[in-house]
Amino acid sequence: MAPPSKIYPDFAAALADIPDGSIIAFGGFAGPGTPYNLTRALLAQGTKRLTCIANTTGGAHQPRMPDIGMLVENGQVAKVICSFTAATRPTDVLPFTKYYESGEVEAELVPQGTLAERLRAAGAGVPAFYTPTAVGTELAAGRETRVIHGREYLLEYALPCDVAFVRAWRADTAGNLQFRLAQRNFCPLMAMAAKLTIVEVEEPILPAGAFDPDQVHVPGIFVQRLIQVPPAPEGLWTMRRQERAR
Amino acid sequence: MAPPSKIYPDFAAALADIPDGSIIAFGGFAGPGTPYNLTRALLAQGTKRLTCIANTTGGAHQPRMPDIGMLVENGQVAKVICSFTAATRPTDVLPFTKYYESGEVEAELVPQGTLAERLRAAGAGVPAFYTPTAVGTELAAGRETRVIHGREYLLEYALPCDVAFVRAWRADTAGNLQFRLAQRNFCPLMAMAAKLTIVEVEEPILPAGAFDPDQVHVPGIFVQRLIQVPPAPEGLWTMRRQERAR
Amino acid sequence: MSELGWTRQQMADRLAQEFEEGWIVNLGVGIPTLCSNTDIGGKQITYHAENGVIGYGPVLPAGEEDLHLVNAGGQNVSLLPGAAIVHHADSFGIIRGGHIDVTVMGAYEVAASGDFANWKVGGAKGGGIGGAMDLAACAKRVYIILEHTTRKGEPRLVPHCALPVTARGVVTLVATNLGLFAPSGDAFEVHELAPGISFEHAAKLTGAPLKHG
Amino acid sequence: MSELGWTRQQMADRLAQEFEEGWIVNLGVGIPTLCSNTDIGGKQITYHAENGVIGYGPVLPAGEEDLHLVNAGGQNVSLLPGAAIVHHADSFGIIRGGHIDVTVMGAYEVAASGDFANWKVGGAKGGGIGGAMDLAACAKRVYIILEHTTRKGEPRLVPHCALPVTARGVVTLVATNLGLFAPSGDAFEVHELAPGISFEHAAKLTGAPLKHG
Repeated sequence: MAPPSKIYPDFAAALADIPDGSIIAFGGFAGPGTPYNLTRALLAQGTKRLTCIANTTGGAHQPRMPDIGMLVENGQVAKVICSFTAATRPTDVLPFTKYYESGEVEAELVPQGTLAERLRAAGAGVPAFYTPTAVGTELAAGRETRVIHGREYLLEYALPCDVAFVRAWRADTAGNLQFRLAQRNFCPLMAMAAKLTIVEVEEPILPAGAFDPDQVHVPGIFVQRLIQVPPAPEGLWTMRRQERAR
Repeated sequence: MAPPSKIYPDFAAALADIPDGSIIAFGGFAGPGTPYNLTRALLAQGTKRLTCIANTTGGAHQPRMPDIGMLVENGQVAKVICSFTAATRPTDVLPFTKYYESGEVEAELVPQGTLAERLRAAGAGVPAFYTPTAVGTELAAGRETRVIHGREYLLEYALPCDVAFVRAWRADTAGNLQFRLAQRNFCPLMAMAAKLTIVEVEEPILPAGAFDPDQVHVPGIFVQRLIQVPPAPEGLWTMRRQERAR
Repeated sequence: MSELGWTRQQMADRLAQEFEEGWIVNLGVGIPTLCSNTDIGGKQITYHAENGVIGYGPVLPAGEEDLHLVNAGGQNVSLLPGAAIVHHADSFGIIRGGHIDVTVMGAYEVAASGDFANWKVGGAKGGGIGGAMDLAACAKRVYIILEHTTRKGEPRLVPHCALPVTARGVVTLVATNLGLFAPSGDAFEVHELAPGISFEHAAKLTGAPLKHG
Repeated sequence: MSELGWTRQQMADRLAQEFEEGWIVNLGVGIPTLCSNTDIGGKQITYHAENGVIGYGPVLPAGEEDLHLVNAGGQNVSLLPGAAIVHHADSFGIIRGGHIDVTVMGAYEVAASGDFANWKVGGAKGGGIGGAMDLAACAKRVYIILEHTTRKGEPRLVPHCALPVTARGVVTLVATNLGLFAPSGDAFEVHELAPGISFEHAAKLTGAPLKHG
């Protein structure tokens, strides 16, 4: 009896059973590792009341690619957990920001390292931890802190998710993943934190055994579904950024 | 001006400045990754009042290799922090155990996953975290616990160390490390947790740039000193275990 | 047939039949490691070891070992296609994060409540925990393999553990030389008896009440 | 000479001279990224970006970029020999663990107390924190590069931050177009003035007292 294959024929099939109200983490940082094709399929599917976890909601640059901001614009998002609810330059405006300012969508603003560590904690079975980050700031107001060896720390909780969307460079049929350079970013953490990890893969999927076991970035036990990104224009690929959106 | 080299000519030179009273973490798990040559040099140096952190104190198998048990026998150790203060089989007796039972050396017995996570926390600037491990056991008696989402967890603190001794397969002059297979175990965590990481390296040390940056297990920023293991019999190599020590 | 019941390998073989397709399985030192020698048909099982080896296979014969590769018991194992290596914190992240479908461990005692003890013997100052407490607290299922009695003939399946416990209320299945048993609160339920073992014989050697399953 | 003082690149160049041999340096978005273009002689500096890129070099010209490789500002950078990649949790482990020798960031305001603000503008509901709070709280040193005044001419070096702070009491060195300054509790000490900038001119454009260094 052969085990069920992890390879899905297309993006729509890979996320057809994601219900309304799901918590979805989106990999990627400034381009590399961002699951553009999965996000586009989720836009088409129209799944509602999502909680989206990512570093940013996107949309600050041209060409604009499928992003969480578009899911918000499409009325699919209840809440976003991210490290930017506004752009770093006050003169830029993220598409997301106006929905947040108007109260149409909730947001939880989390320092980037705390976001990464909360995801890692969720995957690693650590329910809560202390961090020095954000102590003494508005983000710590009214929250539990603790002095350890003379320094004040903030209590932070794990951030588990239902689904992770990530983009990898290569995968094998066992679900083992390799990322190339800055692609890695949040992707391994999200794969570990999620019950269901769906991966868009750039290169043709290799047979199990093709990877050196020492050079696997995410073990296949954390990966449930794989889809190879088709060639452009059908598949979406990372593009060079040209300018900032205004 | 060339930066100072990380390559040391021999083991004695690499640890000559380790003072009495240091906290030293020793990599390795059931053989692979164990820094036999560094441990032998530390025995020769005679550094005193050490706190030794490792999975085990060694000595359960033949041929016996330089281990923490020998440092204890040599009167160099004040305290051990490990996941075995006795062997798993009650019929085996670790060399260390009698020193511990007689009170000549202190010990802190820590579940293996908690030990690994405490080391990782130290390197990652997390001063404390919660874990479900050991709740309801003798190890949790009198200690702080916390109920999170209905489950009880134990508070654990980071375990920083002064020095890490690890063994790697390959290294480059920038200090980047690669481990082979089961060599990896605690080694990356200890390298991150220590102020000074000293590595015995099996293969000839490569020029910076020789590694694919995607395939580095410990970035060189965590590694201060490298020594290539000389061929046997001068250098100590992992050997096949033949039988248990009685 | 003897009243000794199953051999050590038979105990492991029987318990391994309970593994389901796709499970991630952690095998403890001693009898549990024998499970990876068991033929369980076409089921795909991923064996995980505490030292971060994911997807290992049978122990290799002398001369064919790779000295860089050991399982949690220090045995030189093989790797199956699709194997991956992680460091110890990630390996216990897999354990603590609830990603292990079953951990199979040895023990000194198992209680009808599902408590068990396997890290410290009576009167000792020290103990050997290794990864047992993490696995016991966090794996989805905890199975135990042990001889039904001590060498002196005293029962190891007991109403309450006398030794310091490894975790409480977690054991759901126990394989001994006499059969397969499930802790059920105040008794052990018989799931299966080894060939030649009567219920009465098993009950006599069990410290807690025994029930028909 | 003009009273504008240094250009953006000159501010970055001047601050980069403070980096010491072997330092691990994190450069924030904006003017700080210009530091990696600076020639600082033979000193070996390792540039770290929040996304886990360790050991990057100058930004690559159009056509030579690798689209899989960006720094924290999304610029397509090059890698130097000895580079290594880690994931985001390990990258912030490096930051939070105190392994960054200096972080150089932009800011809206810096206070004489060493507080600074760079994540939220007045009246906004949202903000852009990114890695700034982790870096500010945990790097061994926090250096700030910013224009000495706002476009309206209001001082950015102030007695107390009016905007929500990123971290408190952490800034030890500030480069502006007017010079190099160090917060010293209730004042800023002048370490150096840009060519053509007088102490009196700098004092007039500084919101907190200015002292000779």
